Amino acid sequence: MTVDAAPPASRWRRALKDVRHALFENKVTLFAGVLFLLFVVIGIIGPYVAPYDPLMTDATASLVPPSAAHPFGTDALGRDILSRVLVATGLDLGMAAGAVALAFFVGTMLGSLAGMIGGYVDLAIERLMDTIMAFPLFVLAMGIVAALGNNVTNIVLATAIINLPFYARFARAEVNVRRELAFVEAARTGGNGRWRTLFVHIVPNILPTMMVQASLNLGWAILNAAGLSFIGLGVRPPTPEWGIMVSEGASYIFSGEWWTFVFPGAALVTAVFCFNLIGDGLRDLADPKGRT
Amino acid sequence: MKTLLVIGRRIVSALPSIVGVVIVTFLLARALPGDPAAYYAGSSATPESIADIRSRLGLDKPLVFQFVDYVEKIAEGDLGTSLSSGQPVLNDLATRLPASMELTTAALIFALAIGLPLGLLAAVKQGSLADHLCRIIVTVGAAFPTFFVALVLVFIFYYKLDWAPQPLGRLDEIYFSAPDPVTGFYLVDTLIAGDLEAFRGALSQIVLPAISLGLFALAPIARITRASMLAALSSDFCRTARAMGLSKPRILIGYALRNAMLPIVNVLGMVFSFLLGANVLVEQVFAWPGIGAYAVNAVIASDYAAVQGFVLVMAILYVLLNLAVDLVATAIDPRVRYDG
Amino acid sequence: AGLAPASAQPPKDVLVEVGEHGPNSLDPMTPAASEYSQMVAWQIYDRLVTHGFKTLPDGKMIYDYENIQPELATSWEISDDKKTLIFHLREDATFHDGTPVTAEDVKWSFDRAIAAGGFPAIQMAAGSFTDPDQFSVVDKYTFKITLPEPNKLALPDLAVPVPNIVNKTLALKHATTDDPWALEWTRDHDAGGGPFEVTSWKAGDQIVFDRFDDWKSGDKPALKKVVYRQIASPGTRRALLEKGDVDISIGLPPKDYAELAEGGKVNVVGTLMQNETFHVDMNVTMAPFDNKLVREAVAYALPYDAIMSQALYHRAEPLYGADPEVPYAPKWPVASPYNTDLDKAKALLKEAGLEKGFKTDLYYDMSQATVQEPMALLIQEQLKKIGIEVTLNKVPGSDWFAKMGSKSMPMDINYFYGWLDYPEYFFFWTYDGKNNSVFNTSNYVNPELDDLIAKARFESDKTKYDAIISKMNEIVMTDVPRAPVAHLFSDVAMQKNVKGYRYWFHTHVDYRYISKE
Amino acid sequence: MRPPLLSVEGLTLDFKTRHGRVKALEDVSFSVGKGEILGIVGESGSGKSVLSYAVMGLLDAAADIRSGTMTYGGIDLLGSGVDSLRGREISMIFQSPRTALNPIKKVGHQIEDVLVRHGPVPRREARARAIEALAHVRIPDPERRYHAYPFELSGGMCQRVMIAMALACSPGLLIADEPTTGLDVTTQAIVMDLIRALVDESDMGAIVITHDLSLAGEYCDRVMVMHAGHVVETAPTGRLFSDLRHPYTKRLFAATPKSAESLEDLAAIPGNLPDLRGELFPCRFRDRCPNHKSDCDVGPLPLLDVGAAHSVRCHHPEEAAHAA
Amino acid sequence: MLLEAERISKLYPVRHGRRGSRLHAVDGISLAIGEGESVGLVGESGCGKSTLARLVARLTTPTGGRLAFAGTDIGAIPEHRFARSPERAAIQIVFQDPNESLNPAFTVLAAVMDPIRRLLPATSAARAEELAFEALDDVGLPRALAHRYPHQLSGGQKARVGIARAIVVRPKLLILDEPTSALDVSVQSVILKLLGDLKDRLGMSYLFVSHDLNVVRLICDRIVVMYLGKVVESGPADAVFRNPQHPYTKALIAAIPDPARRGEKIQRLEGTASSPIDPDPNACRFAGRCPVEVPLCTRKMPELLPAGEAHLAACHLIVTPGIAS
Ligand SMILES: Nc1ncnc2c1ncn2[C@@H]1O[C@H](COP(=O)(O)OP(=O)(O)OP(=O)(O)O)[C@@H](O)[C@H]1O
Ligand SMILES: Nc1ncnc2c1ncn2[C@@H]1O[C@H](COP(=O)(O)OP(=O)(O)OP(=O)(O)O)[C@@H](O)[C@H]1O
Ligand SMILES: [Mg+2]
Ligand SMILES: [Mg+2]
Repeated sequence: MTVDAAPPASRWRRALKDVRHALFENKVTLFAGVLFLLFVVIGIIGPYVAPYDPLMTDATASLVPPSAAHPFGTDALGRDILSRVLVATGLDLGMAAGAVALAFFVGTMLGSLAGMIGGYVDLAIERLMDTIMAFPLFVLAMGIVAALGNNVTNIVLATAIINLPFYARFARAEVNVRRELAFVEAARTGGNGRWRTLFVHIVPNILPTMMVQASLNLGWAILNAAGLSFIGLGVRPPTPEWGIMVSEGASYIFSGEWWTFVFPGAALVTAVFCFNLIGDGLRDLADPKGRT
Repeated sequence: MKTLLVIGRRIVSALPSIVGVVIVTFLLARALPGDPAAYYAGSSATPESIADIRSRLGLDKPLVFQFVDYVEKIAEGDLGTSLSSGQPVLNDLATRLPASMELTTAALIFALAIGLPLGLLAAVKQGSLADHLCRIIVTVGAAFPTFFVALVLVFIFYYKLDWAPQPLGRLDEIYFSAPDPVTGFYLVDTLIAGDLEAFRGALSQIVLPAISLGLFALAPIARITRASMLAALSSDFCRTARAMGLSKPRILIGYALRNAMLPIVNVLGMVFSFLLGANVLVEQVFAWPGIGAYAVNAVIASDYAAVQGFVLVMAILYVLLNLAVDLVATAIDPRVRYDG
Repeated sequence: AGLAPASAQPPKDVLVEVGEHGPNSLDPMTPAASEYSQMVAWQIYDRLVTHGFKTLPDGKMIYDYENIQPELATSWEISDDKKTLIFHLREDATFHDGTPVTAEDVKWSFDRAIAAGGFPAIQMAAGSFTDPDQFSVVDKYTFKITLPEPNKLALPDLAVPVPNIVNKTLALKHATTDDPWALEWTRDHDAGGGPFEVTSWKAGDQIVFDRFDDWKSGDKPALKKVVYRQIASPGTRRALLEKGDVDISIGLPPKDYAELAEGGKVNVVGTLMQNETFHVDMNVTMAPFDNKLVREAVAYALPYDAIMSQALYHRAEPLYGADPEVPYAPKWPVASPYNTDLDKAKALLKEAGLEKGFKTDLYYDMSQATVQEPMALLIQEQLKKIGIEVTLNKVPGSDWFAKMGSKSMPMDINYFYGWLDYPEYFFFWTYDGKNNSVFNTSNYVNPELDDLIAKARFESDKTKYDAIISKMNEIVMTDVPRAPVAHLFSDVAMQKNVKGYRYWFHTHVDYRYISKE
Repeated sequence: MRPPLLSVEGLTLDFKTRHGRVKALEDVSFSVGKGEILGIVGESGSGKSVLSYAVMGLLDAAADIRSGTMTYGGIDLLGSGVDSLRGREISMIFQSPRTALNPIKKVGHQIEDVLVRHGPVPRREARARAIEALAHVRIPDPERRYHAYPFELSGGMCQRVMIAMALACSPGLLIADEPTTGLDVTTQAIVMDLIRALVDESDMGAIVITHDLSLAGEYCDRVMVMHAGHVVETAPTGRLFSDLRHPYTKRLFAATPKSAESLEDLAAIPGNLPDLRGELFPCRFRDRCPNHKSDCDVGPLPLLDVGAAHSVRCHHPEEAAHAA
Repeated sequence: MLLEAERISKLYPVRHGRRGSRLHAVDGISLAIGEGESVGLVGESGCGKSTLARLVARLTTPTGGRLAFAGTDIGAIPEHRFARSPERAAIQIVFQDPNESLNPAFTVLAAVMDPIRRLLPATSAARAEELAFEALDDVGLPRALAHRYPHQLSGGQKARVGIARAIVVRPKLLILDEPTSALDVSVQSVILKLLGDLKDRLGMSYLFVSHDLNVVRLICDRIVVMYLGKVVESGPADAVFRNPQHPYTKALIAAIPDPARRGEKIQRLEGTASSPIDPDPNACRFAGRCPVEVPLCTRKMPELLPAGEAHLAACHLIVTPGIAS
């Protein structure tokens, strides 16, 4: 029996190596990664670098086309679109991340419980997820926001709820598969109780695949929030938010003030695009041969 | 016989979620802001008249009793009357559902017509131009909000280029008369009626909304086609088929695709129900008289009978859709047939 | 090689109108019937009388509220005590199904309007029609109304789309014991005898009117068919008009009207609405708006000019900045003496002991968001400058009435217009403290004003009347339960070849007079 | 000796991967004659499957054939010729027969597909021929089994269906890549009996790939031992077992439980297969070989002919066994 | 006796098919394993070997029968409590597929230490690590590999980790469910030798499951042959191998490939095992495939009867001990 000369890599080092590999092997993912960082940075420093107060109206400068003073132009109330796009970044990413994180956490919990315990718990959780799925999801989100009131918390909540079944089902299926695996049985003979087996031995193994799902869902969450804004159930004005800006801008589509919806729309699309690319990249990482 | 059993079992297993939907919708509808009694009482209402209407509508009863009333009504096929259209919700839905179904189907056909071959090509020629194109379409297509696409399409193809007709719903009824409803699908009914002009009219109306909606469905379809084709192509049985010298098209279609169909059909089912939800935004832009636009208005107007009715119908549709998916899956895969 | 059908424009005798909202009933008597049911009723039902027209100096044609003209009634007599009205009906008139129109139908229709309750009954009450016994059939073609007291609103109130003449015979065929007035049936079916009949209606989508060729109560309309379509997106409605695909587009955002008017490709007819104000209400029963100083401060702080330009795009006339020295004219609306003056506002707040400012909520109707949201934002920003922190609340349309009725909004943006063009009519609905009307969103109660309103209603002496009205104006302007902002235009955009548009108090397009060149 | 059916000469094959070239096969030569079963044995990763795929022309795009020739009955298999031979003249069966059959197609139809593709068999007759093919591989009640799906059949049955498919067009050469891995010993015996019998009946040639020396020993006429992409020893079966010459073959034999009387007799092969990427010594068994001498590392390895069609690729083969 | 199973069974309810149907995975098997004894369990795929192994390992609860370990009725301990019971440490199991039996998220050391921390909670962290390293030494795995993840190990190394994890708590009974069948011959021989060595050194008892009689023969003192949930033959390894009594055992041995038998025509076992779902309780499970079947076989289930010294077989045709028909 020979021992490989390679030094044993620590888990983190390995993960880092994988990420580095994924980023540099695939230029597209690298690009997406850079973009993602950019978005995060803007999300954090946006309010500080915005050239204008995003809420400040200016009666003398409404609907000014892009110019040196207003690179993205101004909206109907004379507010600087660039500043609004910049400041909106944090909120949009935050809402999406919040919704996905919530769905991820609760969904994974419910799903793994269902998968592990089985029986009536499984049945109940499955039925709950079925019920959510049986709703037209966007309409369910609409209903929740309309019923609870349109504020950030409720939009996050609604988006999380409609995301929930995906995580729960995914986790359940993954746990179901793994529950039968030898290493889980080995953990049991090693004296691990049911919960420890679940949370120490099974869940960490399904997390990577779930993360892929999550990064793909981030984009969907943003789109969802934008859709809500489009039908008037977004966050309250005057809070800058991409979806609202696009839908407000959309009313100028026929009068030619294209900048009102093109720039926020571009930010929105780019962000979603970036998340999708990253999701794809992560998927490659998790499963190098089965890229889809 | 087996099929009947599958249908039966599926319907029975769907009942709990339908019940769940009914309960959740009922509660959600009550939670919507707005007071139907005040709405009915109108602009000249007095507290007394509102209270009177409230008791007439049964809204003063405890929630549980209201729920029982509601369920009884549903059992009689009465979904209540919409506040905003003034019509029985069932009528509204019945007239509007075909429009949504037609649009969704058209969108799905569009998405399939592009997504399926693209996914196939990407899987067969992994790493080729088609593969990259597929990846780009999958990520870009999924990045655009549908309403944004819809608006841009209208702007370009109607407003700027004048290639598309006015976004005025299903058929320009100023020039064409709506066909006699047989299937409720204008594209089909006009053909049945032999009215080619009207068919052309209906077709030209549906193109843009179907594309906006279909773009949304393109990504998941292309994605799953590619993935399941890759899996099928690298499977043992495809290797066998190659070893037996079967022709390329036969392996691709008869072996790989047929096996890949199962996940594709499953995704199609999901995409379809997703599209029915996404309709909501597209119908809004194209004045499509479907149930999506109806639902938006209902939610915003707190038109709770309409909301409840809509969701219930959608839930039933969802169940039927899953049933259809199951049946197709059964037709495709004998294993499903035996395992149930 | 486009996808568009060959012929783009509607034919000459077909009119296509697009708007956001549409009817939820063909009969305004239906409970919860929307405003558009009145639009439909206007076209498909006759009333006993109607109005003549006058041309404004700028050439716009509007209805003349002083000029009552025959419609179904060819003539009428008013007793000297002004308490009895006798109408002689047209003998050749028939309903759409061919049934002749008789006094029986009229009586049944009026009884029905009162029995329907709700809005129709209240509207009838404005003309002092409150009891079926007031209506009697003299003979087949003669109909008599008796009034408990003389009411100058009585005759005009017969010209509004409420006392519509309904086909009794037809409707009764569909009446049930639960529904003796066949309200269920007329909701979905045409039971009228007006110039147009409804040939197809898809609720929420479109309604099609065909000309009723046997219509006798007026000149035969030029249009053979009218299609009214509901299009949710205002952008689409504008585009449709600009492309020439529709003839009339209504309910566009002011910005679009301003631009279309500017562009000159289509005609934009903006008529000042009658008896209307667009305003910000302050709830006088809720702190701190119970303090007149605070209300004044807000009235001095509102960014009027910005609202005019950035929310209304000047599709309105300002209702602010009047000379405080000049007494109020005996008319409505009149401009308020307030003007944007932040220093004054701050001083007033200080005087009220609120120089640190306060927090409050501003409500507006979601269905009016196009105009009201930018306006709300401007107000929010402006009030911040004097320390008032405003939270914006967009209320879904259906909840708006309930919200108004609950009188729980500290501040709201609202507008009101009266069908009958009398200032006291407006005041009755929106300032009267006794009748608890939902439109009195400020929850304003002033017994002195209430008395004046009641007095004006029955005052026939012009001078006295004018004095009362001026006084009323003065009271509401000094008390400022609401700060008037603008007097809105009723805007309609149409193709250049569309002729004959006339403004009506109900603001809907009257297809009788429309023609296309 | 009859002219060989398949002859492979000096086949050298690499896989191009992200991490360098994998030298999967080097200078592989062998032949198979009619009516003969050639067994190929070796540890996992020794290149057995790659070799069979190379013959079938089923290698994936990463494969790079550096040199060598392959002919089947005079036809060059490296050209496009193999495409028309595959399934008709050369057929292949695989391990795990259940997954190797199309799970959603009736087995009868799968056989028909092959028949219709290659034979001049019209669709009408295909059915009868398919049933015939099933009967040929001793499937009881073939009419009924014709309609069965793979999941309705046992592993052994599936393998017989695979064989039926492979033999449907009466090919000249059958390649079986670990045909019995995953099957029970009892089933394995039946399947192997069947292959043996079919070869004997029809004069077809066959290659049976396995990592079980005993199995090769019982059923094959000749055995070729592979190690890390090299053919290390080839001999007629009888001779091989009585006279193991390559140190690897010897160790492989010693590691097989069958040959051990007790645990003490069982001997392990030290070390692992070398990493086929990067530089390799001429002898790839070098690091595991107890007889390794310095001259093993220089020059190409000779293919020693040790008589009676027995060849060994080694500088220092084990001593010939006495008293054979 | 260390372990005693009496008429132990595991019946699985069948989801599809007739209501109340049961799949008889293990059907009333009695089995005893003495201290230091190693028992081999053979039989064809699906006959219930793994199920029996999992029953004995208390990974699944028997549906019938009694299961005693060193005198304790462990069959009666509820599943969730068994994880904490002292018997848990005494019974350990090694699985077939080395890839599946290691948690991909655990390093070698973590995997081996986990049972110590769980089962011997009194152990200090330092001591636990020491024990783990000792176990690695036991299985001949270089300590340098302790911080590797499973995917960085070869199949043989993974198999060793699996064994180390099982023996680290010094079990009295080690269950091995086909521990080598996924391995190459060369690695298999290494592992087999290691297992033989460990057994002697640590004095463990083995229940060694395999479908390869050849392998079992080398390791085990006694062999138990299963067929469709039933034991059909058991006895000393040598006796069973050299002198099989039951026709199934005979067929099994005859099926082992042997170069020496080249060209011989051998009677093979045709057909596949009948369904384990609701088998006829009054028929021999082997009936239908048995080359020497008599009418009695389908009417009466044969009992396990002595067929030699400590040698039992369940076949009607074995009349006198030691004499096969
Ligand atoms: N597509 C490929 N790309 C790169 N390397 C490959 C590829 N296919 C096979 N190999 C390498 O070629 C060598 C031989 O593999 P092969 O599959 O022929 O082994 P084998 O003898 O069949 O083993 P087993 O008994 O496990 O089937 C291995 O080292 C393998 O890693
Ligand atoms: N959890 C389960 N539920 C239902 N049936 C099961 C379950 N586990 C095993 N079985 C069934 O019990 C029977 C015995 O299975 P088991 O895994 O014990 O066989 P085995 O002898 O180990 O086979 P192999 O050699 O293939 O590992 C099989 O028919 C199997 O399908
Ligand atoms: Mg192989
Ligand atoms: Mg097993």
